[in-house]
Amino acid sequence: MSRTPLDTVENAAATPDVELPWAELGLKKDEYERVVEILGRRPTGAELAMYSVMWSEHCSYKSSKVHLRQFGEKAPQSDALLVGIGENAGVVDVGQGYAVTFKVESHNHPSYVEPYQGAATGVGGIVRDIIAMGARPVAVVDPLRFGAADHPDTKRVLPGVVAGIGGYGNCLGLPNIGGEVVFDACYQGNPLVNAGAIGVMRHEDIHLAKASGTGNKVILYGARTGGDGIGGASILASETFDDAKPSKRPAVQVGDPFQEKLLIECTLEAFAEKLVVGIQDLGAAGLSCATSELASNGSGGMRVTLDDVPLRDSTLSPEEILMSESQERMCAVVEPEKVDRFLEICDKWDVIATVIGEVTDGDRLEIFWHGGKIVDVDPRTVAHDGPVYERPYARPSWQDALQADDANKLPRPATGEELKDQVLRLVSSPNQASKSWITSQYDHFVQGNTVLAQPEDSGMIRIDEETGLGVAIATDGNGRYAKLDPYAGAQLALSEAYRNVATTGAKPLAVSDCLNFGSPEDPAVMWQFAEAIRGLADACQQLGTPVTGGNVSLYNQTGDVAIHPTPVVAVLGVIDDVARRTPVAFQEEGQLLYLLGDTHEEFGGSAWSQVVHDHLGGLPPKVDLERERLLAEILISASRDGMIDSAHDLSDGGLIQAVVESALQGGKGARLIVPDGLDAFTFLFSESAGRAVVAVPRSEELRFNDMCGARGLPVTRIGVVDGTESEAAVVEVQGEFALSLTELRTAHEATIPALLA
Amino acid sequence: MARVVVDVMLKPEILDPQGQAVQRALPRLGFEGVSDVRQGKRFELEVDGPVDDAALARIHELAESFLANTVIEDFTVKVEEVAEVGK
Amino acid sequence: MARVVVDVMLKPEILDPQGQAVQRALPRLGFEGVSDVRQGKRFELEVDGPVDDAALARIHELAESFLANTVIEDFTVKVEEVAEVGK
Amino acid sequence: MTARIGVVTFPGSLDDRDTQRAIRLAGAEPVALWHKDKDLKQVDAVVLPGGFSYGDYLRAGAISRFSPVMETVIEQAKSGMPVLGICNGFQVLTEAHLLPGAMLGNNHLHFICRDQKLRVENAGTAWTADYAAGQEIHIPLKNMDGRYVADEHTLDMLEAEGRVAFRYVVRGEAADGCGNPNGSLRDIAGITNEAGNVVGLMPHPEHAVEPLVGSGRTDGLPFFTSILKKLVNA
Ligand SMILES: Nc1ncnc2c1ncn2[C@@H]1O[C@H](COP(=O)(O)OP(=O)(O)O)[C@@H](O)[C@H]1O
Ligand SMILES: [Mg+2]
Repeated sequence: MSRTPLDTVENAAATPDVELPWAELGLKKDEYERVVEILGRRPTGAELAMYSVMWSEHCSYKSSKVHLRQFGEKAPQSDALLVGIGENAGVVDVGQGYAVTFKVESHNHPSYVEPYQGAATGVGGIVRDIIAMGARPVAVVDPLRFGAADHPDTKRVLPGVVAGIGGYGNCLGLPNIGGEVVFDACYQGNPLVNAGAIGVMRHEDIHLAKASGTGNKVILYGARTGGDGIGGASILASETFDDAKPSKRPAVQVGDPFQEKLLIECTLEAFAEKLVVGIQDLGAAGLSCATSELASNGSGGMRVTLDDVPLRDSTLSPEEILMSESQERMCAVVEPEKVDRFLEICDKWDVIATVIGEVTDGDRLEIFWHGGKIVDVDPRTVAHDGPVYERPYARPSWQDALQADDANKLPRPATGEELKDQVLRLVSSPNQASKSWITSQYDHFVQGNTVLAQPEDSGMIRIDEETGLGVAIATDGNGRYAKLDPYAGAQLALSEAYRNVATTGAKPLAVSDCLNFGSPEDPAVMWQFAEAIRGLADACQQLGTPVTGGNVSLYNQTGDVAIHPTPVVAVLGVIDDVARRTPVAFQEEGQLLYLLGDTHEEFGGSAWSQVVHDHLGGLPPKVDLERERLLAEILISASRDGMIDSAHDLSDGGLIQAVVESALQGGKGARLIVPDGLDAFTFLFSESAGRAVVAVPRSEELRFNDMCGARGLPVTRIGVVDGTESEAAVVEVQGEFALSLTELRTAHEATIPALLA
Repeated sequence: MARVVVDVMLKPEILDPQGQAVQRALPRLGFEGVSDVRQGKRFELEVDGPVDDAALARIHELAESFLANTVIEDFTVKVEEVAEVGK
Repeated sequence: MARVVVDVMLKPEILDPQGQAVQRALPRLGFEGVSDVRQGKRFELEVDGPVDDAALARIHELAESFLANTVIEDFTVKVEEVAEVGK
Repeated sequence: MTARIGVVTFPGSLDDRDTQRAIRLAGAEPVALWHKDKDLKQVDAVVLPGGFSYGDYLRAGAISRFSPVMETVIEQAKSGMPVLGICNGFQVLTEAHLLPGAMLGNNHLHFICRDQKLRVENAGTAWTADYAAGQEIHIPLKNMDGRYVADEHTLDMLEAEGRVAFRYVVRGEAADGCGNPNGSLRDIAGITNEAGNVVGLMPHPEHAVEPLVGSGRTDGLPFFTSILKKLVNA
């Protein structure tokens, strides 16, 4: 088939009957008709390329938008929020003139296909979002989900993902300060690779993705553009327009962390010299996204000459260039008189930079190729006017049966010996075992400001050396809870991350999320999704922590079987002086152990029900957000006033899991007494929310009890820190059993290496 | 005993940051006239017994499923003469 | 334009954990009869102009001073036929 | 007058700012040096910091070794200027043949990050005078290519001449940072040249200078106070 010379706007207007492969590009018939209606003519190939990627689920949030709105509608009043949802990442005021930006994103599917590169480019993408706000990235986190720990494919996927996250993040010089590793058969064909990043800037340095100021130049800088991630566009290029083209276009992108490190440094240098008017990273949908978003968020239009884009592959068609998702690229808008200096800085860092266009005074986005105009659109229609679906949703028919299958009725251990055996099974189970085989592959020292890193309850970074101002972050999500009740599950994810931040002494300020679900075309999944958002938005409102941004990942399913609904929630907190942080590890023998909060018989979705009975049913623990808030206040006050020397929140695995972790990290034993009114099993394994264990120096006992009493937080003395590891210390539950730290350490630390090394 | 060599290279359309870094360094070393550098892996397998077609087919399969990730890499399998390789 | 290939392998006396990891994995993959695996690097250089002795000598020098670290690695340089390499 | 200590930034250097901070905390003046400049700005000593210069592509340190700044560093090091290579800096020093041997990938094939226990074997170098010989210290280790390799003859020579500056402590509990973390021959963590002015090691002393961050210990500070004293007393 011979190709018309160039599918220009003019040509499109003159040939209304030419059929374009809109279906192959993933557009629905009515979506295509909408494009024709917007343009008043058929789109050119290049325009079709842009609309099709920008209106994809991934870029347009067409299935999720109607629900995501609640994060805005229910947003609590917060003075801390400087930039909210809608920008590359939200920005939070943390005081002293500092602002922090943070966000979590998914790279699930690519990481299944090519674990190393998929995970690596996931880190690369989230870090560019952070730079695009004007911030210096200071840390990364990586919430991960894999299939069953002993499944052979987990041995392929996990080590690759971990090496990729480490390979990229370590090479960028970003400390990895937290994350999660969860195994469950439901993630077998759909591992979840979420990556989060935090950046810090001064208030005045906040940058936004908008192109303003007629005559300002649009500069593309970073890696050359190759044929990465343009499956759809190559159809466009080969079938309709030119059969002779090489059809080989990579489905997987390869990351170049070194290039990204240069990109960070040269961008920050340009920011410091105030050279940048607007900026956008190139991620999904590449130049299509960057140009249309920059133009539609700014005051004017934009003209771009595609011939000026530096290419890695000279055979690329203009449609492909527009859709390419080549990594490590950014787009900046710069005043004409500052262009030379901008290019100089890029040159200093050996970064290729090219002026590819300028801001115009119209309101059109015009793109040229070989002298012809191939795109002439209102950029808003590309970037913001995508389709919106009200997908049907319905509570699945099996939900009732699942909830009726009560975990509280499962057989419980009857003797001290059985309890001991189940404790060992719990702390050595893949989900509760030490993840240090994984986290020791991540640099947590680089940048010299890491105050807390894994396995602490939250990661903490010092952002001001003089005053000790710091920020903390924790990410959590329990798919088992969410499966039992997505509304409560999402709230429990928030509660846990909030609690983790407060446990280290930081005040929770804001939330980002990554919502991982199955297919939105399944009404049951859509119900889970809607419920989770409703739960999260309600809880954020009540806790006063606005959602500043996030990411939705749908279609995580194999055939008809969806993953557990997995809302991952990141909470950001601030601490005035990092010297006051509270670690997990027991510090000193003789300190008193207190349990904060109420313990009920709550085993639905618990680690115990999974490890001992391979069971998932019943209801998840009850949510009590007021209690979470009170607990957080107590933990923060206690840390600020030096009343506690260590603290650990209780979550999956319950009290015994937390005590064992604190003991192993501190190399100190503990003697526990089952409190009145509780049986040993419930005391040790229940997963009631809103709880923490703290170690209080004897000198502070009175003051601490008074504070809890005055504020109405239940506090129970449960034992004492006792013995050191070198002298054969134990974790003992009086009258039930004792386990030596050596035995516990082996159980806790040997599991993951044995499965993966 | 025979030596089978499996060369694994990134597919031509895939970015090769390592090769590029080498190429960009060449002019600084006073080395001109190299228009492209690609860096890949070379596996030398010492195989017991005869390397017949069946053995080669199995090594091919090994390369395809394990030594290379064919989503991003191509590979070649060849038998190397047993003679000592010159420097 | 011609392609020159530089193969770089660890010297035999140097421990090659990558090669060993491959070798250890083989039985698990149902693959017997490989007594040793070594993993090295392969560089493909696209050279402008003719690859005469002088050019080869320069590439040899490049390999010696840059592509390989001769404290730990050996290398070979060869010109590859321009013909398409089969899979 | 205090000492001026240069810290080179190569493209991909990561711990350059951290090293400057450590120098400042020790009381000396850190001076940023740029890889494209041959000029060392009249510093009294140079640190090549950690990181992934040029992405560690090809081999760790192999590309940086040819940068303009290294021409001067090599020349000056040979005439006695103190030079410390940390991690990637150590790799650059071996690639530049200022120190013998080579660095290879860790024997377990993973990046490793942990607080590592070391023994100071030579307290007579420009960078170790504030330690006592035989002293055991904890210094963070974080690298992919930390396996020190040299031929037997070179290793024997290093031992005979007392040029093994640091060794990994291998007896004791792994939880306490003991054990050879990467398969380095003879547990070597760091070495010095004959004159004692050039020292390279894999662990990162600049991340053990403040109690609040990094490893939470200050065992790395003596590197920077050693050189400061030497330079100020010189
Ligand atoms: N993939 C990971 N990357 C970094 N840190 C991780 C990862 N997985 C787990 N961690 C860390 O290990 C510790 C224990 O994890 P987890 O049990 O999930 O914590 P919690 O129950 O407090 O949320 C935490 O400090 C967490 O940040
Ligand atoms: Mg926790």
